[in-house]
Amino acid sequence: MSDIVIYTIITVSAIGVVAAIILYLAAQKFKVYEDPRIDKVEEALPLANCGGCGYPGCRNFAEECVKADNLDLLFCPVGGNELMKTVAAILEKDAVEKAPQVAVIRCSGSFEHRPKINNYDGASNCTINAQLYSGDTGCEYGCLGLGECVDACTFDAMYMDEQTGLPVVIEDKCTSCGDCVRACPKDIIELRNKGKKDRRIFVSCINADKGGVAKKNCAVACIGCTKCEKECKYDAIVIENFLAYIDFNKCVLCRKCAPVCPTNAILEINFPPKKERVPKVEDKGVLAEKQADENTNLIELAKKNNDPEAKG
Amino acid sequence: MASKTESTLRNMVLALLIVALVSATSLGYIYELTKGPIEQAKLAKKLAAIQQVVPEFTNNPNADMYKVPSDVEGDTLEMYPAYNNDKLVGTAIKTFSDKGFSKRIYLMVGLLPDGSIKNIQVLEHAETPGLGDKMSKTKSDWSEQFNGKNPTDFSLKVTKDGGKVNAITAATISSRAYADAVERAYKTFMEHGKK
Amino acid sequence: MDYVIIIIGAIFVNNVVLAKFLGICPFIGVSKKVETAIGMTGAVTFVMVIATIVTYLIQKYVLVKFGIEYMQTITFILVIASLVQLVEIILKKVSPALFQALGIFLPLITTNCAVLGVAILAVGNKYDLLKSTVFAIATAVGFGLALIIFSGLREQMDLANIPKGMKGVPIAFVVAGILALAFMGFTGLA
Amino acid sequence: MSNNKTIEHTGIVKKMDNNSIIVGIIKNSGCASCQAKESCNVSDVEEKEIEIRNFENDFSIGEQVKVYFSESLGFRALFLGYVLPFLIVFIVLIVLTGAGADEGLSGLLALGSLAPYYLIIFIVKNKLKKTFSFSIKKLIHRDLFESIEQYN
Amino acid sequence: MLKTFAKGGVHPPENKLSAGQIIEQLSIPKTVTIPISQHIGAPATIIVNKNDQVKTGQVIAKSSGFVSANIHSSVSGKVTKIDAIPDSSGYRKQSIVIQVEGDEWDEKIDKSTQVKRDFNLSSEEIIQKIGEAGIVGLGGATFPSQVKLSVPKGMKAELLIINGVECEPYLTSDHRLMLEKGEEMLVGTKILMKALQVEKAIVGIENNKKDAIEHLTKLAKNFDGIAIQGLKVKYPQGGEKQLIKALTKREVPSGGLPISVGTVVHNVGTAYAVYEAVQKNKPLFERVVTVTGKSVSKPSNFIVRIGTSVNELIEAAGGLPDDTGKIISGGPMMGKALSNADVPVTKGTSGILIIPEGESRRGKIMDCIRCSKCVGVCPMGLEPFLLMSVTERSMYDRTEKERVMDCIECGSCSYTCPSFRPLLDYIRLGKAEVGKIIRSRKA
Amino acid sequence: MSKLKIFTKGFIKENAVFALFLGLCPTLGTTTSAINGFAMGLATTFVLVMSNIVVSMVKNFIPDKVRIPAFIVIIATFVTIVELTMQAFVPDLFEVLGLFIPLIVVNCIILGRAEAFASKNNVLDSSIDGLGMGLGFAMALTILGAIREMLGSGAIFGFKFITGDGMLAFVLAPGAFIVLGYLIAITQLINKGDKKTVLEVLSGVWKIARSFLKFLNFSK
Amino acid sequence: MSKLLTVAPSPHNYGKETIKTLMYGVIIALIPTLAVSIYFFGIGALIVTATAIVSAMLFEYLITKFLLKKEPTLSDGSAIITGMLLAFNVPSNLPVWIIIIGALVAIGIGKMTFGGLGNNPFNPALVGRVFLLVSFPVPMTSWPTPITARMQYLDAVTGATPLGILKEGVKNGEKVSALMDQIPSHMQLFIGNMGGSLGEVAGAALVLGLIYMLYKKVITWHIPGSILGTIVIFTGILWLINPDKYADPLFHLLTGGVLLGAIFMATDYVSSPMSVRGQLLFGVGIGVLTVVIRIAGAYPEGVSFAILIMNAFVPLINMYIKPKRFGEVIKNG
Ligand SMILES: Cc1cc2nc3c(=O)[nH]c(=O)nc-3n(C[C@H](O)[C@H](O)[C@H](O)COP(=O)(O)O)c2cc1C
Ligand SMILES: Cc1cc2nc3c(=O)[nH]c(=O)nc-3n(C[C@H](O)[C@H](O)[C@H](O)COP(=O)(O)O)c2cc1C
Ligand SMILES: Cc1cc2nc3c(=O)[nH]c(=O)nc-3n(C[C@H](O)[C@H](O)[C@H](O)COP(=O)(O)O)c2cc1C
Ligand SMILES: Cc1cc2nc3c(=O)[nH]c(=O)nc-3n(C[C@H](O)[C@H](O)[C@H](O)CO)c2cc1C
Ligand code: SF4
Ligand code: SF4
Ligand code: SF4
Ligand code: SF4
Ligand code: FES
Repeated sequence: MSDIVIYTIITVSAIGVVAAIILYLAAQKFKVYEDPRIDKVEEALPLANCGGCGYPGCRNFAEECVKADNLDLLFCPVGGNELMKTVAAILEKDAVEKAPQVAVIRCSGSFEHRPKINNYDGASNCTINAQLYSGDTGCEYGCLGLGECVDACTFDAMYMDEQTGLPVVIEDKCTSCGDCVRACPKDIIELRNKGKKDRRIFVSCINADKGGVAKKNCAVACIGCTKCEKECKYDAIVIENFLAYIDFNKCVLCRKCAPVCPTNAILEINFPPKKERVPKVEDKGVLAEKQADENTNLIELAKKNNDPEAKG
Repeated sequence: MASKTESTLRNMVLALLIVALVSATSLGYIYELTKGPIEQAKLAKKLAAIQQVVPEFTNNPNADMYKVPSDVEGDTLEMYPAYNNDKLVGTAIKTFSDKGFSKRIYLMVGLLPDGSIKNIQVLEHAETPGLGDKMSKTKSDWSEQFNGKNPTDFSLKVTKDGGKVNAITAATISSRAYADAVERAYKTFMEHGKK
Repeated sequence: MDYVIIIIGAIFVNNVVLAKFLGICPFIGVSKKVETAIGMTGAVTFVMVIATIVTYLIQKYVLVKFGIEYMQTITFILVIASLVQLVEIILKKVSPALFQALGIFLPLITTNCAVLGVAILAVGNKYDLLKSTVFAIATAVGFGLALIIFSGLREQMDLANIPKGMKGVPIAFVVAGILALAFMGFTGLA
Repeated sequence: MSNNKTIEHTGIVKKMDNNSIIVGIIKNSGCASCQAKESCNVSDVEEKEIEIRNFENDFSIGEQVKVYFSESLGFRALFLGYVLPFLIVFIVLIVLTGAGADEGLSGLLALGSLAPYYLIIFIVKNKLKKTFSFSIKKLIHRDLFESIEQYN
Repeated sequence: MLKTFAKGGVHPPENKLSAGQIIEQLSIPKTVTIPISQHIGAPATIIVNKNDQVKTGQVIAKSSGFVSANIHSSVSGKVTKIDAIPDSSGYRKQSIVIQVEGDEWDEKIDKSTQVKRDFNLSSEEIIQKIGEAGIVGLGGATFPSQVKLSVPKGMKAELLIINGVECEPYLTSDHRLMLEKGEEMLVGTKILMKALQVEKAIVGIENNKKDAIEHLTKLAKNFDGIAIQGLKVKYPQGGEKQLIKALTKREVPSGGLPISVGTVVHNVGTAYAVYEAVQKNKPLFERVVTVTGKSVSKPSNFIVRIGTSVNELIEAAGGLPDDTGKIISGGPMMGKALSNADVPVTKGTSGILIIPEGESRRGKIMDCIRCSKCVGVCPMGLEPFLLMSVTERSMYDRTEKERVMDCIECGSCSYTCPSFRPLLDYIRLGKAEVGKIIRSRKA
Repeated sequence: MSKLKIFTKGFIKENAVFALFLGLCPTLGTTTSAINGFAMGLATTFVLVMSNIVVSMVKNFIPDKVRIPAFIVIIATFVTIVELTMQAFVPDLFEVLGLFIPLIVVNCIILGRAEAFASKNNVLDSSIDGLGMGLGFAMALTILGAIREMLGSGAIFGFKFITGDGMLAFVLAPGAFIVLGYLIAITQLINKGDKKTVLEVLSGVWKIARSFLKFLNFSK
Repeated sequence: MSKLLTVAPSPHNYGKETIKTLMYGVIIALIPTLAVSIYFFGIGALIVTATAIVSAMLFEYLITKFLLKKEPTLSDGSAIITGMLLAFNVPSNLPVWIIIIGALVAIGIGKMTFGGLGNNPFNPALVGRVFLLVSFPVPMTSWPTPITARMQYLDAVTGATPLGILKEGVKNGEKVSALMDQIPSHMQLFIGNMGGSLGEVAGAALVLGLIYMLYKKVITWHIPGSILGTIVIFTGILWLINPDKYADPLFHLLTGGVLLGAIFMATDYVSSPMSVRGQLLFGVGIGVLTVVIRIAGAYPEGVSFAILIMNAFVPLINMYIKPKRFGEVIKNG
């Protein structure tokens, strides 16, 4: 063996070992034990970092899942039950089943049904509008149509329908993260159970005015006539402040209430059409899907709406 | 991964020692192996440059190399005499200049015994691509203008400074440095270099 | 005068990041906030100086002495990697409070190209110990300068309407490019 | 020039006793969710624990909180942790080489000058502990969303 | 020598169309709608019932807390309705509707027009009287005046400033009041001085009201301690912080009140209302309102009973012009746009401005070009463009750090922006959100 | 994960340069021409594959806690081998790539990949992964180099297609950053799976070019 | 009521200045300079300016339309300014294709990549200019001689710029006073009778533009004032120290792009600081860097670089130099 080789071996070994000891010490000092399961859980997560679970990011949620004794309080709305089952399997914990939910827009006051009584000319932002006044229609409660919810949705699951001036939720894309619910200054959006076969019934109105006033301002407002309340055998409907609300936990989707509503304020989604009925307000969820399939332009439109540049 | 080695101190030091030993030993041998070729490659490069700038020779100019102190303190020029059957046919001179645009530039200047320029090669430079680097033969034929000139009547200064060297457009500095290096080679050769 | 040239050269003319392309990863990765960038500069300066001194000594008294310069890469990287860790361990031992404060202020830096690059360049430039150290400091300052300017630009751009596709890293590179273009104005200063 | 600048981190209360709270800091910067996190050796991917001694409100374990640290303190820490030792090394080096000492010796001594420095730091450990104190605030709704945004 | 505040400000076209119009008494309407929240603070508590008979000046809703104010009936007649009625914001607010029957005033009120200069009340008595009369700041903020007069412990008022600046374009109600009721106003000022126990008062008036300055300077010779000061015309000089700066060179500290620099600011209208309350026992149930606009056929200044519909004011000024685009309650810089004109005049209504269609729309909103004009005009030294963009991105921490709460909502920034950015719209949003955060932090 | 997937993910989805933003220094520093970039990419690939193989072979014998130093030694060894070999056989290229060869060690990728992949997988997967990542890296460098060479000196792989010089800025530092910026933008669009946007962008560029040419014709 | 009322948050009053009026203000202010440069450089000036403007506008239009898919923003006039200023910053014998590349870089990379008007951190025209300078050093540094080259374009007779003569001369150890003989008198410099980029020579016309813009309140005096002041002071000190080596301050003001840069390029809203104090600092920075590059750098002229470098500092300046806040002084007091 030549000198060079020997020197090489000696120096490298010496430096190597010294370095190794230092690095070892470092590793020992710094490495917080990271449960390998955190990585596994994280891998399973959608990694959207949307915050819908209540944690700042998916990784934090994963950590929490690993730490928690049970998963009762932990739920990733984006991944839904299936994901939680996977996570539970990884961690060998039980997952609580949560009914899948979807965002619904509780206002049907399209341009057609709810005439404008003035022009809004402020910043295109629902909260600013709501702070200033009740909106450009007579309904003090209804959608302002400036799309703050659409902007808030990180999943491109919403767009503004130019025809109606109302936001539309694209059911398939909605992850029920609730961002839109929090964004809307008028509390119009609600997360509701998706329902069996994605069918659901709800009152698409939150107008708490007396019937006459409500009706004057919007043709499809709930006027609190109590007809639906009486019709419902399951006590699923309550009326408060002249406004009906259907409790989705009690509703059995019997569809009795919808036809009796004199203003068509109750929406039925994804049901097969009833032949005898007069055509209703176009079912928005279905409309959304139809259009989403046939006409991608709308999606583009939604995107444009989403784009801060496009809005200026 | 059943048989994973445990992290005891003994294991660790041992493992590292082994890794270090194996790596060092193999490197050592590879070094020995490549040592020859590396040196050869360097030599080949030098010889190629020498060959380019002097007439055909029969000796080994590298072996006959001698150093001559230059006008810059502490720096010497390497002279590679080329003999064709014991007759000096030319000398390749490794010269330099600090007047370049960035860093020192090194040239191999081939002078015939009378001091006229046979050919020049750029050995090392860090001039700007597209500007100063036009002095190297691969980029442009600017340097051809020196070939066959004798500095006695070919003033090694750019035209701007009253000499005869046509500067590279927009790279007067590099041109100046090039000329400066050639002049250094010429002067040193004429004063002390002839052998 | 040598020192002035080294300093101006390393900070402006041959800025590590903008001209030499070293330490790009942290340049892109740790430049989202100005405060972090300032902190990073301090830490990098320290690490670079210590690393340069140590590698200089190793080069001169071990590698050259035994004629094994070819082992430069392997020894330098080991030395630098462990050095950074060592400092952290010591710091944590001697003052946990200080360590915590630094930890929350800065992401931990371990080796990056710039540190190794400076060590190798200092040796390659045949500087003596003091010059190597000055070179390391100037390089670190240059790194810091670029990083701080850049983080400012990025913070401002967070508030601009950057087109969708360009947001984030792509625009950061374009900005770095224009910054490099601007820094070419320093050409020839040293 | 706002002089009340702070550095903030979101964390989770991990341990508590009578006079201090330990908060685990959720990963620095965006690292936690970065796709290259494992390959990255620039920013740390480790959890940091921070001890907090001055607080007013009640906190519970597992609660998300915001930890505040004034920027000027951060810079002071930086100074003590990195800048000052660097200056010491550099000055020793200049003095020694200026005095004509051998390079190897001056290099080693310069590095060695860190030892007494750290010793001093060690001695004033408790004082430092008082200086570098963090404050803590409850995380309120909006902040939560903001910290989410930081990650996106 | 004309004084003004140091930084920022704009000078929009003044358009004081009704400056020469004598204040007219508007005839009493058939019904009035009186909201119970016409001031900053807690709404008053209604103390009448449906079908009750009320007299002009009778209390119909009582102050419900420290920061609140009494509400008086502005007419005599029968309460026909107590209900939530949409106000100018479109939201429903509790209001009392009174059907007018004659005009029978409360007995205590002295209806004579004789100027009564002497008063002999203690500071506390004055403040109590002002409180009972339901007087709120008539300069726009409608802050209950008795609160402002009760100087907090540990602080001391040194100077009373009477705000006769009226820096808003178009509006002339304060101007006319100073000309026509100058003496009463100065007596009111004396009363306020007594209430605050200060020796000095300055009336600040912008130089575009030279006649008022002259008139008051003459009158003030008879009033000890009251000085009249002319000011350079610059919006928003009427903002109290700017006015204090202009008159005293003192800056109210960020987050502080005028009292922290020893001053209290009151509007001339308030001073006049104080005179009437203290000397004539007349509560605040009517006020001067300017009705104006470029296309209005008869720009006027009216004395109007609170609760009168804006429609009636507009009719009295020649009717709603055909090209109306916007109806604004207040001035063009700070006023509120009405969504319809069937809303009542309240204590805070200083003017009704009708803007023609052509001038009522903002330009197309473009990206900020960072021209820094908004920074230059902001009287508070803020950076409106920055406040807007951080608010837009919901970075409320940053919004707070950039001191959004200092904004006085003067609108100079939006006015001046060449990109028509809705700066103040977002700044208001930011203030609201930051306000919430600050409150929740305190909680 | 299928072998093919392991191999291909390094090309776009997890491309070290375009998607992970790692190993940026050599990416920018050595891509003055396509061939340089390619060579650097190959050198890196070699180290990557070899070290992945060795690491996954010995991983069971290395205690966890000294994993990192052991890996560093292994990687540095291969880098030195590359260094020596290049010096011996392609000295010119070695000179051009210069400083960046030793820097392969730090190249975040290698350390990272060694950590992330090799220590967890078997030898075959590791080597496939290394090859994929390395070739992806080489591809990125070659593309970047080719574009810079094309714009900067009007040549591609050394074949000149215009007379005279190109735009020097692209050979120098600014061009490196700018070109890489745009390339990353495109990769990000592709990775988001937003094919339509990618097409839109490309067709947008094409339309711009076409309209511009039309305009030139028109003005003539 | 048949028509609907408009409701908006206050203010309801809007100033008359719009982006358009401001931009056209700048364009008007640039016209005298254009006239002078056409007088001195003739058709070359005309061709270069026209090409730059047309291609800048074209690229802006195409990129907004096809890539950003926004409403076209051509009418705001900012692209015209960018084109004009790009042209003003290059020699009048620059081939058309190089100008087109410059416009593409200025608009494409310098402006639209960042999202268009208002979002770019750097001055687009300068990005284009410096890019060209670095990319095509030869054509970018051959300067047509004024008047003589009037009727020539690509084949124009070229000469050196005063700064070039100075730099080259000083490097060779000549005295400034001797070099001044090769350089036109200060008066000639002020009128614009010298070699240089086509818009930078016309000192008098540039000052006219400045006065117009100040009068129209398009810009304030702070940036140009601080730049020019700094240059005068800095070069003045050097000149007093060694008049053989350094030229007088007036010379520095009148030559090169100082006036063009200080009046039209550093004042670009988008890439300059927001607060008055920040603007002053920005100007001082540009002044110092300009002189440093002129005296010690490789380039004879440094204004473009100085402005670009200071553009990069603008976010930091904005972050740390805030306008004086009302009520700040007596905080907590
Ligand atoms: C980035 C840059 C790189 C340059 N590179 C060189 C170079 O390599 N060689 C050179 O002679 N001049 C170079 N120059 C140009 C010189 O600074 C100087 O302008 C020129 O040499 C003198 O001009 P002239 O040759 O046209 O007389 C460079 C300039 C810049 C800005
Ligand atoms: C931007 C702005 C402009 C104002 N302009 C006036 C004005 O012109 N005249 C006035 O009396 N009050 C004006 N005010 C209200 C004053 O700030 C202050 O509230 C008032 O003078 C206090 O008196 P008061 O309580 O009697 O209303 C303005 C306020 C702001 C924020
Ligand atoms: C919560 C609150 C408390 C106030 N307390 C006092 C006070 O104690 N003394 C006082 O003079 N003014 C007080 N003010 C009144 C303000 O200083 C100011 O006069 C009022 O908001 C109207 O001013 P503006 O019209 O300029 O906005 C208070 C205001 C608020 C909102
Ligand atoms: C006073 C003023 C100066 C300007 N200067 C420049 C300039 O130097 N370069 C440029 O490209 N645009 C300039 N513009 C136009 C415009 O602001 C510029 O293109 C923006 O930077 C594009 O976002 C200027 C505009 C104004 C109002
Ligand atoms: S529609 Fe609403 S709930 Fe559904 S994904 Fe979008 S923001 Fe979340
Ligand atoms: S649902 Fe709410 S947030 Fe969405 S557009 Fe309507 S008002 Fe705005
Ligand atoms: S920020 Fe507020 S105070 Fe400043 S100008 Fe705008 S509205 Fe006025
Ligand atoms: S005035 Fe408008 S365009 Fe100018 S800086 Fe302010 S927000 Fe931006
Ligand atoms: S490659 Fe990551 S810092 Fe250089």
